Amino acid sequence: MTGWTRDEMMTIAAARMLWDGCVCFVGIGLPSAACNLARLTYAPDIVLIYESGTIGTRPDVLPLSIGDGELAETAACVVPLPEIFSYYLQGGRVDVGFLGAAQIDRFGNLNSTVIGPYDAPHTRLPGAGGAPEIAAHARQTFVVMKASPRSFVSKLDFYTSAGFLGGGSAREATSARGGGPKAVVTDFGILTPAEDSRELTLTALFPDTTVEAARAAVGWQLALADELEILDPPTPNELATLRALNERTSEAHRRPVELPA
Amino acid sequence: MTGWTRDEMMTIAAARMLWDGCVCFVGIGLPSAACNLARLTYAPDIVLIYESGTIGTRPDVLPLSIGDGELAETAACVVPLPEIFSYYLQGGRVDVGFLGAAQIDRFGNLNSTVIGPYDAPHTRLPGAGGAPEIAAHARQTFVVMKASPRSFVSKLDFYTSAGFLGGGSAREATSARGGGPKAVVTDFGILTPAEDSRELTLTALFPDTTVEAARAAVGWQLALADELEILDPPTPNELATLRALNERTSEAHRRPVELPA
Amino acid sequence: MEHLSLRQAVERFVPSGARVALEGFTHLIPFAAGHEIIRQQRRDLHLIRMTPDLIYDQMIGMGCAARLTFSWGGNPGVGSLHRLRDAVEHGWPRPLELDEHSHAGMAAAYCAGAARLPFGVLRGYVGADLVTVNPAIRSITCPYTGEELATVPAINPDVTILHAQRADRKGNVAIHGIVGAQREAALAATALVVTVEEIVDELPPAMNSVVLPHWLVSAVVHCPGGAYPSYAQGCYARDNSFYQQWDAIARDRASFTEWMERHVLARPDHKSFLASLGEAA
Amino acid sequence: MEHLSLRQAVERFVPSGARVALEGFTHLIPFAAGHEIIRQQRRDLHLIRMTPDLIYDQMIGMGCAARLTFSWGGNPGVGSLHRLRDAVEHGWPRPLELDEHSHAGMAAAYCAGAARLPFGVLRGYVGADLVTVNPAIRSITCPYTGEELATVPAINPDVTILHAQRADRKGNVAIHGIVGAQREAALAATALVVTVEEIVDELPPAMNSVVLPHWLVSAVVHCPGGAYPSYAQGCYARDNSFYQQWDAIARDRASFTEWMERHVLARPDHKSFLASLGEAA
Repeated sequence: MTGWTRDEMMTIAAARMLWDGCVCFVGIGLPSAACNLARLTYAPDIVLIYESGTIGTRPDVLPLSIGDGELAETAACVVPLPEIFSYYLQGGRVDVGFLGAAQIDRFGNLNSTVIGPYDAPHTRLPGAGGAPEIAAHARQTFVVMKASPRSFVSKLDFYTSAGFLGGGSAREATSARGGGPKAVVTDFGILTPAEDSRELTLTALFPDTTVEAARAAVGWQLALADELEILDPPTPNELATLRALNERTSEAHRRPVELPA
Repeated sequence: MTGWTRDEMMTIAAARMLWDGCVCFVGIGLPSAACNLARLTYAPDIVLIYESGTIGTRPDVLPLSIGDGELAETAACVVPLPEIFSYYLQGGRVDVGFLGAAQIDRFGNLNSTVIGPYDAPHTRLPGAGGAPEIAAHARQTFVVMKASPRSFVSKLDFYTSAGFLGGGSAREATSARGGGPKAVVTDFGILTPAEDSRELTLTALFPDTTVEAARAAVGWQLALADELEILDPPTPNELATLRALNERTSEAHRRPVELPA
Repeated sequence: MEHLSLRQAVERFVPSGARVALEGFTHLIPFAAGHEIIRQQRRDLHLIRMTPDLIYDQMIGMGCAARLTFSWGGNPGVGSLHRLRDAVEHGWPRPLELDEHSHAGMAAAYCAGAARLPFGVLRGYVGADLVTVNPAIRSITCPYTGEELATVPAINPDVTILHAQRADRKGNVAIHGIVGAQREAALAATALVVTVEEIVDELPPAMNSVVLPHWLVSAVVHCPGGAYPSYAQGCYARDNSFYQQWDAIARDRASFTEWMERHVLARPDHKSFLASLGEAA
Repeated sequence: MEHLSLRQAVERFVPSGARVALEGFTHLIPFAAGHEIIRQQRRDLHLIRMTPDLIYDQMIGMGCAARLTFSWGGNPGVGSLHRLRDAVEHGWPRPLELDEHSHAGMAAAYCAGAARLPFGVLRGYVGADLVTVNPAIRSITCPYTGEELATVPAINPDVTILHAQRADRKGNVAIHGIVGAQREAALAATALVVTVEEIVDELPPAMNSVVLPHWLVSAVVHCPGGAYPSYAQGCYARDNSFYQQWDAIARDRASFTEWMERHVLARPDHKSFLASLGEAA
C-alpha cells in the first residue's frame, strides 16, 4: 500500500486529534470517517454521538445518512432527537464537535446556508442543521474543509455558525459556552486560532505540500505560526484501516434493499 | 351481599361518572379504586394514566403507591415523568383528573398543603404533587372528599389548586385551560357547580341520607339544586367487583417481599 | 382511531393549505403518504420537517408546497436537494417561502408544540444570521439570571404523518429504532396519521419502549414498505443507493418530472410504486 | 467512572452542605445510599426529591437536612411523613427550610437543569398560593402571544444518586420500569452515583430502552436490595406492608430513633440492614 490521497490525509489528520474516551458529536462524511478511524485504531473507547439520537454507536460501516440503521443497532442507546440537542449538546456533555461548511472566514465562522443574498440566493446550501449549536456548545470544535479561495473567504455571505466572530474576545461576550474552533483541517494542513487575535494560523502542513500552496488555497492573507509542523504521512495501519472501512462502506451502500413482500 | 359503606358508595358514585374510552389522570386511593372499578365494569376501554409515567395501565390489584410495579407491567407504555406533565397533562390530552384534598371551599378550590399559616403550620400536609396542574389542565376534574365542617370550609388556609377561584368567570380570566371541577363526590352525595355563580350545589344525595345531614357536613350554607337526584344504591355487580378488587389488593399488600439473596 | 386506506387518510386529513409535518429523522420517513399527497394534487401546503429529505424534494418539485419549515435541506451524504434548490433559487415550479431554523431550534419548537407552550427556549443561534432572516426567532430574558436566551414559536401542525413498524387493532403504534422528533411532532399536531408496516392483534409488552397510545392516533394505515427508500428498523434497510441515484434524477426538471409521472402519478398506490421501481431496474 | 463501595462513594461525593438529589419516583428509591449518608452523619444537606418518601423522612429525622426541595411530601397511600412534619411543625431535630413546588413545576426545573437552561417554563401554579410562599416561582411573558407563563429556576444538584437494576463493567447503567425524573436529575447533576442490583459484563442491546452512558456516571456501587423497601422492577416488589408499618414507627420520636439506631446506625452496611429486618420479624 503506497501513496495516499489528500482526502485520506485529511481524515487521518482529523482522527489523530481525537483521544480515547472523548465524546464526539459526529457529522456525516469525513468527520464520521475520522471518528470511526480513531475508534478502530488508537481510541477504542471514543464515544460517538450522531444527532439522530444514537449514543455510543460503533458502526462497522460508515453511515450514508446521519441515521442509518447500523447506527441504532450498535448504539449504547437511542434517544429522541430533542434530548440530543438539549440534554447532551446544550447540556455541555460533548467534548468535540465536528463541523464542515461551504465557507469559512479567518476567525473560524462558518457559512452552510447560502451563497449570495438570503432572499435571492445564487446557491442555496442545505442550511444550519446542528451546526450553530454544535459551534456554541461543544467544548471544542474541529472544522474539516477542503480549501479554495472560494471557500476560505475574507467575508462570509451568511453567518450560519459562530467561530470567534470578530476575533479577540468577541466570542467570550456571547452566551456560547463551548471553546470554539480548536483546529481547521484542510487538504493542505491544519490551521489553529492564534492565542490573542483568534485568527486562524497555519500551524501544520501535510508532508507533500508547501506554504505557497497553502497560501494560494486561502482567500485571505494566511498567517503562519512561528514553528510550522510537518505532519507525519499516514501510517500503514491508518491507511489500511481507513481503506478497509471505506471499502466495507461502499460495498454496503451498493447492496440492494430487500423490501417486505 | 347486602349493605354497603359510604366509602363504597363514594367509590361507586365516582366510577359511574366515567365513560368508556375516557382518559383519566388517576390519583392514589379512592380515585384509583373508582377508575379501576369503572374499567372492570362498564368502561373496559377507559385509559388510566398515573403520574409515575404509566399510560393505559390495567392493574389487577390497586397500587398502594402511585408507582407500584403492577402499574408499569400492565401499561401500554411507561414514559418519563416530565413527559406526563408536559406532553400529556399540559398538552391537553387528559379528559378527567381526580383530586382530593384536606380542605375545599364553595368554589371547588382545594388545600392539600397546610392547616394554619404556611410558615408556622398547625398541620403540615403532603403538599401539591400533581394537583395544581391537574386542576388547571384536565378537561374536567372530579373531586372526591369525605365531608365535615373542618374540610368543607368557607375559607381555605392555603390555595393549593384552583377550582373556580372567586366564582363566576374568575377562572376564565386565568391561563387554566381545563374546565375545572365538574363534580365533588362526598360521603353523602354529589355537589356540582351552579351554572353562573359556579358555587358548589347539592345535586344528588346518596340513598341513605338526608339534606339535613348533607348541610351539617358542610361548613358553609350549602345551596340545593332545584331538582335533587337520589342516587341508585350500589348494584350487586358494582359491589362485588369493588369488594373483590379491594380484597385482592389488601391480600397483595400484605404479601411478604422476597429480596434477592 | 380509525383504520383507513392511505387514499382515505390523505383525503380526510390533508386538505390543500394545511400545515403538514411528515416526520421521521432519516428513519421511518413516510414516503408513501407523501406520494399519495402528490397524487391527490394538494396545493399550498405548509410543509414542516427537520430534514426535508427526498420526500419533500418530490412534493416541492410537484408544486404541493407554499411554505417550508425546516432545519437542514440536503440529501444526506450525497449533496443538494435539487428541487428544493430550484424552488428557492428560481421559484420553480412555484416560489417557496422559508421558515428556517437550526436542528436545536426546531426540536425546541416541536417540544413546545407537544407541551402546548407557545414557545421554546434554547441557548442557540449564537452569532447566527438566521436570527436576522427569520423574524420568528426571538429572545427572552431569564427572570433569575438576566441572561438573554433564544426563543422559537411552538410548532403545531394541523396533521402529523408518521410511519412506524406496527400498530395493534386498537391503534396503539410501536416505534423501534431512531425516533427523531416523531413523538413531539405527533403530540404537537391536531390530527395524527400513522402508516405502518404491519398490524398485529396485540403489541408485545412495551414498558419503556416507544409507543403512541391509540387515543392520540386519528388513523392507522396499513402500508408495507411505506418508508422506502428510507427504512424501517427490523423490516428493511435504507436504500442508500437510491438516495445516491436521486441526485441525477432530481438535478434536471425534465428527468424529475418524468420520474415522478412514471413512478408516482401513473401508479394508483404504494404497492404499485414499489413494483414500478423493480420494472425500471 | 469508578467502581466504589457505598461507603467510599458517600465519602467522596456527599460532603455536608451539598445539594443532593436521591431520585426515583416510588420505584428504585436509593434507600441504601440514604442510609449510608445517615451513617456518615452528613449535615446541612440541601435535599432534593419530588417525593421525599420514607428515605428523606429518615434523613430529616436523623438531622441530615437543612433544606428540602420537593413537590409532594407524604407516605404514598398511607398518610403523613411524620419526621418531615415534625421538622416543619416543631423544628425537630432541627428546622427545615422548604423550597416547595408542584410536580409539574419540579419536573420542569429538573428538565431545565438537565438542559443547562437557567429556568423552566410551564402553564402552572394557576391561582396557587405556592407562588406567594416560594419566591423562586416567577413568571415570564411569551414573546409571541403576550401570555404570562410560570417559571421555575433550574435544579442542578451537586450530586444525584440513583438506584438501577444493572450496570456493565464500563459503568453503563440500564433502568427498566418507571423512571420518574431519574434521567433529568442525573443529567442535571455535577456528579452522578448509581447503586445497582447487579453488575454484568455487558448490557443487552438497548435500542430505545433507558440507559445512562458510562461517561455520565461518576461511580457505580454494587448494592443488591439497595432500593428496599422501595422496589426494583424485575428484581423485587415494593414492600407495601413496610410502608404501612412505617407510619407507626415514625409517628413517635423515640420509636423512630430507636428503629434507626437498631437497623441503620448499628449496622455497617445495607446487607446488614436487610438482615436486621429479618431478625426483627
